[in-house]
Amino acid sequence: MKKLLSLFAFLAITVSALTLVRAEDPPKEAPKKADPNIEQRIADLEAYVNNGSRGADAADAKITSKVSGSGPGHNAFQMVSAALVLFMTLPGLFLFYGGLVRKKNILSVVAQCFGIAGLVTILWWAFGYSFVFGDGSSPWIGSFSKFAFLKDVDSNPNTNYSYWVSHNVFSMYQLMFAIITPALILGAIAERMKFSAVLLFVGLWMVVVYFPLAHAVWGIDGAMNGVWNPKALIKSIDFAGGTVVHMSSGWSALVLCLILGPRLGFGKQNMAPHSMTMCAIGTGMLWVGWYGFNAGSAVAADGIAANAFTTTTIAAAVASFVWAMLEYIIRGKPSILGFCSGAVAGLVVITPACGFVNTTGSVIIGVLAGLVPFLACAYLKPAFKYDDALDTFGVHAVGGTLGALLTGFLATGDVNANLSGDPAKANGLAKLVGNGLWLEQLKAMAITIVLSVVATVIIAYVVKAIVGLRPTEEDETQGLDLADHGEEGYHG
Amino acid sequence: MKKLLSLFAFLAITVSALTLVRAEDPPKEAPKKADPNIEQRIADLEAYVNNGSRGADAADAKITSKVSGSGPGHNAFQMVSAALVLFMTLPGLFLFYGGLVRKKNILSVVAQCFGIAGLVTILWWAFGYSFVFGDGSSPWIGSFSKFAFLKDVDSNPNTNYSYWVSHNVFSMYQLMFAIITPALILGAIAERMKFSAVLLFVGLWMVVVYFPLAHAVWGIDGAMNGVWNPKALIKSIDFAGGTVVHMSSGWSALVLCLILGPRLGFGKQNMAPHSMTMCAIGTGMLWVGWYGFNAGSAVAADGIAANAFTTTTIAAAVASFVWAMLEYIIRGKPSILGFCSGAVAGLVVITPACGFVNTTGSVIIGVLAGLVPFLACAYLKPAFKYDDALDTFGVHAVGGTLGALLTGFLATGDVNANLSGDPAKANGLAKLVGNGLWLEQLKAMAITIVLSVVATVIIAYVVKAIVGLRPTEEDETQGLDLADHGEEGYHG
Amino acid sequence: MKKLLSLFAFLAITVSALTLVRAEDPPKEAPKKADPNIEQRIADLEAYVNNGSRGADAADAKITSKVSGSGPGHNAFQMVSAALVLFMTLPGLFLFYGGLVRKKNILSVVAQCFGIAGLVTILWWAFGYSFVFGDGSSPWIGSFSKFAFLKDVDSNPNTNYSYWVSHNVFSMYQLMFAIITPALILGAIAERMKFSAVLLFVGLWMVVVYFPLAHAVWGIDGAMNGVWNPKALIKSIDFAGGTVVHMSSGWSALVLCLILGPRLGFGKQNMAPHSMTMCAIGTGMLWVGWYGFNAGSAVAADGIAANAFTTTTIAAAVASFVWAMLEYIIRGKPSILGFCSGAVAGLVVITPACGFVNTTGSVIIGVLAGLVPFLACAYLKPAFKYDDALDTFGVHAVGGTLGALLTGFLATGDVNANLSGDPAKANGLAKLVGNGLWLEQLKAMAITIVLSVVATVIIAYVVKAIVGLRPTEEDETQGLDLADHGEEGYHG
Amino acid sequence: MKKIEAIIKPFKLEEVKDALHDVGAEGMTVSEVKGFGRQKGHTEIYRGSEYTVDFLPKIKIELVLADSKVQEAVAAIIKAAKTGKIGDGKIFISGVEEAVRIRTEEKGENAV
Amino acid sequence: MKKIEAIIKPFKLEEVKDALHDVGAEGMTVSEVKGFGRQKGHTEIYRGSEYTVDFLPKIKIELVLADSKVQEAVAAIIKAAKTGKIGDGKIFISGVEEAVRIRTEEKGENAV
Amino acid sequence: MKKIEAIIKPFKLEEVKDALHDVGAEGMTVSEVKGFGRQKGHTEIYRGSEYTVDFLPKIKIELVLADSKVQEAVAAIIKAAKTGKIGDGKIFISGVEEAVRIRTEEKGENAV
Ligand SMILES: Nc1ncnc2c1ncn2[C@@H]1O[C@H](COP(=O)(O)OP(=O)(O)O)[C@@H](O)[C@H]1O
Ligand SMILES: Nc1ncnc2c1ncn2[C@@H]1O[C@H](COP(=O)(O)OP(=O)(O)O)[C@@H](O)[C@H]1O
Ligand SMILES: Nc1ncnc2c1ncn2[C@@H]1O[C@H](COP(=O)(O)OP(=O)(O)O)[C@@H](O)[C@H]1O
Repeated sequence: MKKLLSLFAFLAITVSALTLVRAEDPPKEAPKKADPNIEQRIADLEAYVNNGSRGADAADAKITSKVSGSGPGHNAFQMVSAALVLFMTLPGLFLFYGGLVRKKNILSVVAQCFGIAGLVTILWWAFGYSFVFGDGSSPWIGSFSKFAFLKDVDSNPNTNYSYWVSHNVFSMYQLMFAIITPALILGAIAERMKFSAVLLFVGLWMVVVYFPLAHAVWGIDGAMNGVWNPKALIKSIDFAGGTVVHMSSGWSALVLCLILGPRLGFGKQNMAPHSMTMCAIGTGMLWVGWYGFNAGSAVAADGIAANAFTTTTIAAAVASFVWAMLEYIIRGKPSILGFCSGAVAGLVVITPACGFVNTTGSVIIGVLAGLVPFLACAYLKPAFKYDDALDTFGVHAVGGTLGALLTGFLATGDVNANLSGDPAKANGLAKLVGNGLWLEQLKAMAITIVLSVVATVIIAYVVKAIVGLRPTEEDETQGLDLADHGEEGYHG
Repeated sequence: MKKLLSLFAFLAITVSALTLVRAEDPPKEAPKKADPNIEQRIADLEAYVNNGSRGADAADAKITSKVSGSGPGHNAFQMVSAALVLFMTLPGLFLFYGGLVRKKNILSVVAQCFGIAGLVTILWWAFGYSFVFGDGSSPWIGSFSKFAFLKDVDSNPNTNYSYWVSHNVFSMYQLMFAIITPALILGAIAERMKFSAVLLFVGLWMVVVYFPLAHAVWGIDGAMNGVWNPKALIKSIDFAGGTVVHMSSGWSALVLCLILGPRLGFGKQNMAPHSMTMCAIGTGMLWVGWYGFNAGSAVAADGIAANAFTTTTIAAAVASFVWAMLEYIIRGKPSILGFCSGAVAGLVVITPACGFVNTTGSVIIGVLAGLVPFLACAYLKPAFKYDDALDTFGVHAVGGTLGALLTGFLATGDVNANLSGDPAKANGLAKLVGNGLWLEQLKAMAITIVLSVVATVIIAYVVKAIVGLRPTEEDETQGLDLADHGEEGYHG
Repeated sequence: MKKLLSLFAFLAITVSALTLVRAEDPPKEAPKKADPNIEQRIADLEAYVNNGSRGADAADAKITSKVSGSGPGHNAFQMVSAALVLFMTLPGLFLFYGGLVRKKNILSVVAQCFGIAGLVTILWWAFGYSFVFGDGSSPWIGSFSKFAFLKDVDSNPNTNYSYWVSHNVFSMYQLMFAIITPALILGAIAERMKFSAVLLFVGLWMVVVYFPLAHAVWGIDGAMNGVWNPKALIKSIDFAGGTVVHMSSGWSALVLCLILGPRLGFGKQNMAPHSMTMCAIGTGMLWVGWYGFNAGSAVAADGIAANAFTTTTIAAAVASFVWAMLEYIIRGKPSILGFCSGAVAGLVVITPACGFVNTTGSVIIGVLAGLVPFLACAYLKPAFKYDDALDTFGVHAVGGTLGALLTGFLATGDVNANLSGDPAKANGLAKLVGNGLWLEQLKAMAITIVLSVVATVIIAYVVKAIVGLRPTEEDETQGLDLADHGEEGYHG
Repeated sequence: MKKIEAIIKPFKLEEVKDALHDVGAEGMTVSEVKGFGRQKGHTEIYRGSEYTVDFLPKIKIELVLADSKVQEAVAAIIKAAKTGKIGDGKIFISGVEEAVRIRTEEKGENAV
Repeated sequence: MKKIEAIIKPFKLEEVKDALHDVGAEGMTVSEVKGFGRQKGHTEIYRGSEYTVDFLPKIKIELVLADSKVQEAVAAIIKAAKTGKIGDGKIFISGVEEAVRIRTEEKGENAV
Repeated sequence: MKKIEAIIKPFKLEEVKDALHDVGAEGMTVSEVKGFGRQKGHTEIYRGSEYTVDFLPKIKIELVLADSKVQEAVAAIIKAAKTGKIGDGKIFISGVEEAVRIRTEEKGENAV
């Protein structure tokens, strides 16, 4: 009960804090604008095809547009992409992770994924979206109130983020990222963290780590948004979430699993995956869903999305093959888990890079993504004996870190004109591409790691103090499915 | 054999009735129309982006259009949406339901879903589509012959339903709804209805309940199509199927399960789900597929679709969380089935509302969707002791009814201009929005319930007379997989 | 180890052969072209909606286009389609096949699918894509070097294949076909071919069978590309791969399974599917993914895609129903495997036809697809006693062959204007449609069968000589999961 | 002490358990088994392949109890498990020399 | 009456069943078990974690039959189950005091 | 020869196996069973339906061994399997008349 109370208290506080947010000033009476002429109307239509801006989108526009709403091809793509990213978590991730735990804990993974989906949606609606994408506040944190309760987030595009995708669709698309990121952490702490602790931890972690970090990297006025913020403090780039998603979750996962300690019987009992088949199904779904994640991050069905789609495919397939072939050489048998881990690692490493590197870059990334995380999982973990149960650190932290760095080396303006767009010129990114960008990447990586590690330590101890982190020995032995949820994964 | 014969007889009669349908009058020689000028051509292109009508779409148009076919963004979205709705049934629904039955009946659920898919497709092709969307016949029933055998249903849009989506794609999209609706009934009668009886029941039910109801609600000249029919008799609204899909199936399910009687051993034997994992996978797929169901119901990748996408996400996530948290409070443990049921309930309740309510409305719907169906399943069912095996009534009937009503209270023209479009003005809906619409909704709900209940009673007894409803005790005990299909779900 | 070495040798040779490919001549300095005028700009935009060609696309164009890149609706559809086709293999096909094998071999099916995905991607990147779609070489084989390493395959459309879809997206879309085709073969040889042998066989088979065949049928200057090659030697048509995908894999599968010999204990031991449920899940995913396969083969979200979507739906549903009803009549019980097999057979048979036949044609195809492969699986196989373990021959070879032939009879210009387009007029196809086209189809079918059969014999014996085909008796008895991959599908 | 092994139809488990409980059996161990006997199996057809399944799912109950309670227990099982249809199952009784409760190390009849 | 318990390799089940049937055994009960013996298991590696699996899948056949039939049945099992490779399994014979057919309440040798 | 049947808690299997191995037991057969005893089960609720699960997962170890080794083996099992909490399980000992190693047809104590 205590745990539940604290959870609700947490929700209540955050939500009610917002009710204090006063109504914004009434929108200024806009001066009457002229209708577009034929030339402008055609240009607007061309802008739709090219994913460019309408005449009316300019800050000082004196004309309106006859196509001022969202555009079908882009909006369709973004909705499908959002659905695909949700598919990555429900059921993709819970199958990928769930297959790897023991039978008695399968449902706990499922519940944690569903619980996170619900909790994060509520936070996102209340203030999370605003905190990340509400501009005008600070380079390190978004506006708490601008889009609170998704106020003003309607079907018209927010041209800060897309000319042709509905603002509400964009916000839902980004919600799916906010859901999957903390869910990735579950892999490290699987089979031994109480449900109440997971929810409370995730709630706090979102506020302290994810929202600020996502703002800094992707907010239009974010400190580390090299591509779009002309005043970026750090000119780093991250197409679909190498730092925001994979590094943040992966490094936090390591810290949390160290604080939790290993599972009972770790290293002694057989903890083999209860269903490698299920894990493989999840992998297939993650791969398919990842197209929404990576190509969708172009926030348009344009040539950049096309490039991201391509590099994602190649990196995933190459890394999957490389990982398994390494096992083939070293151990004599390529494993299914090797193919699956390689595919996911490839997807992780290409994530920050997919919209910035060309095909050749993606092959290089694929090879390294099959190699480096493999070494981390196969040698680093046994050497240090931490119980990163399902290798969130080995795959996501190591992979995300590798990807963020490689993006610095392999990004090329050839595939993404935004790398030499006006903001990139203004902040200096344009000159750094192919020429020292990796140093900026290092800065962003360092900030991500420090924030994740420090915040996780603090949050973990706070949660421990309030509801406790681990189940009783008896509960853990019996399995979290029965202990936390009163159900079993399979009957009869 | 008898059962088979009657099934074929049923099919044969319906199909051959149609061969009597005479060829339509030859199309009248159309008067030569003028080419569009520059201004008109641009307007047509803008219409594509805005999902508006071309100049040539007007009934009395004197010009042609250079973009007279379907439009890529909308068509792409509609095809993907149709695929997503199919995904809801195969495999989404059969996993959601199949996971909840006992091992010995898993395949019977699968077979019923596949069987329905095949049967309904044949009916739809032969006359079902025409019966629903063939206009010009009556407010309560469509034209039996207009589009029989999908005659004239080609790749050009039928502008009654969409300016830019191919008519054949629209018909396939709607087919997927016609497939999933009767499949929902399976949840109530699971584990104890003969396969032959299921097929025969569904065949008759489609003709008597679904086709007329869908025409009345969604047909362009349907009696309850408040949004599009200027002469609507009842000015109710139902965006994606609160009445047509969920209430009709849910109330019919209750009646059918009462007529069938409870499963052997109900209340005595342990009938726990054989795989909660599978149920959760199905839930994830239903959620993802539901975007096709709800956003796709805009029949365009436009701002209304974007709004539906958004409200659907929020309602599902909130309801999932609320349902499980209620269990947490009341029983001390949030269950996976709670998360899953909540998500599905949220999706059900938002279905009629998704394109008509704003974000705030969707949060309210999410909270109530987590609460009301929870009470129905947890308290109403045990109190009355009916054996609604997998809670089709508790979730779909209760949820659909709740949703239809809430739509009446929460619909707002702000997110959907069609609520104050010409037809809505003509029939008076425009004035009712926010102002007594719920009374119209009540009328539509009453008609839906009466039709579903009465027709189901009659059809059930007809089927009972012809092929019988229940398997022998021995077959039921052994399980329907072996008895009806000669296969087992799992070996070794 | 030997096996591994030969695999790497194979990869190394093919890849390094390419490093010899010299750089292409520098692109000729293009003469400066004029900007389009208003009329032309509008025409270009209309071309986007209509999936037509821009003024600038003409070989001798003197103007540029303001929308010279990819177009959002088409590109979005193609990306989603590519993802759907991947979904067919991972996890669709491995579930469909994996459910049908015994528990001890489930992971081997998964590993083979993943292994093929990785291997084929590498070949495709290195030279495979070029070999298929690089034009200017020969009607029977593409250019080895034109697009080697995906050089010049960027986000702009290659107008040989699509006006509005990015070239790189097209190449990834086609990659997904190249992955699933050899994976289909796995069904015939399941449970008894070594992993190393599978990889080596597939590598060679792609080079010798798939790449040439795909070029001949789909390459812009391919010998059997009746629709697009004005100089086609054989005026046959194959919308989405009746010959290239299903016949090639199906006939090769038969040969390979004959060379391999039956599984140990075949005909004596019970080899019932270890999870019909899993097989049914895979079927649902295949069906959903097949929309990407078939409708996506229009390489645009246009009316032809819409038609393909429609015919695909109907054929699949009808065939599924027919197959199961045949079982109902003959054996008294409609089986789940019957519904699944019928659905897949319907999808296979409609594949070459989907973009060329109308709704009525698809019903005919559905009926025959439920009948003919059923007979092949139920009577032909037992009669001849070959061990086509999961019926790749019975479904894909028989179905593909049937489909290719029926396409010859049922294709109609009404649904696909390209059948009477300029190339079709030039090579004579236009006259053949509805009028002897089936003879051309027969020629293409004969070539496909001869190539598949002869090449498979040779490759199989080469592989046998190098790494051997079958596992030891002990390994086969223990199951390939442990023997080849050191893992088990399920624990605890 | 004796050991009773009863092979019964799966859906009879709950009733048998209750019946045994009623006659004072405080512990038992059950397992899922497959039975071959007079009750005939069934045939499954997967496309062209036909398999005869001779083994039917049964439940085996094992319980060890004092000699004095055996008759009562057997009667209880028969009463609860009997449907009168073929395949109802068998009961086998054999001797047990010693029993130990692991938790307390109690021995003999105290342990069962 | 005696009870024969035979632990055999899984893929030998069909053959053993047929062999037993041929020598007149009309009923038997089988279960899936895991065996530990001289036949060594295998190692599975899941990324960095290595697990030794000592237990191998085996089938246990239990049948109760009249004393007179025991020798023949044992011989039949051996004949059918033997591959000569390690891990072929064991046969154990023990006494059974009583047997009851639940359906008819027949007792003793008539019941088996 | 005797047969030891031990019902233990599932997570104790590895330890018991090792303990038995240490006292020289070279073979054993284990199966997954469900136990009913003093240890109470749990309740599962699925929406409106409540099910009481009385049977808890247990592991049954069967091993046949020479009379002389029985005491030692029983002690080893108790040592390894005991947690002191209810539900630790039972050990039953009964007589075995004959044992055969299928592979070699060895009989008696040589066969176990
Ligand atoms: N001699 C036997 N030894 C062991 N188990 C037996 C024996 N005979 C029958 N059984 C078990 O009892 C079950 C029921 O036996 P069966 O012959 O089918 O029916 P009935 O006992 O009613 O004649 C069988 O499925 C099998 O598990
Ligand atoms: N003493 C024993 N008690 C019970 N089961 C045994 C015993 N010894 C062996 N088994 C069973 O017999 C199987 C085969 O024994 P194993 O020693 O591997 O081969 P073999 O009998 O050919 O020497 C084991 O897997 C185990 O299930
Ligand atoms: N009389 C019995 N016959 C067979 N198995 C028994 C018997 N009594 C107990 N068992 C088995 O031993 C297990 C543990 O018994 P239980 O009474 O729960 O705990 P404890 O032995 O610690 O008192 C039970 O789950 C059951 O499997």
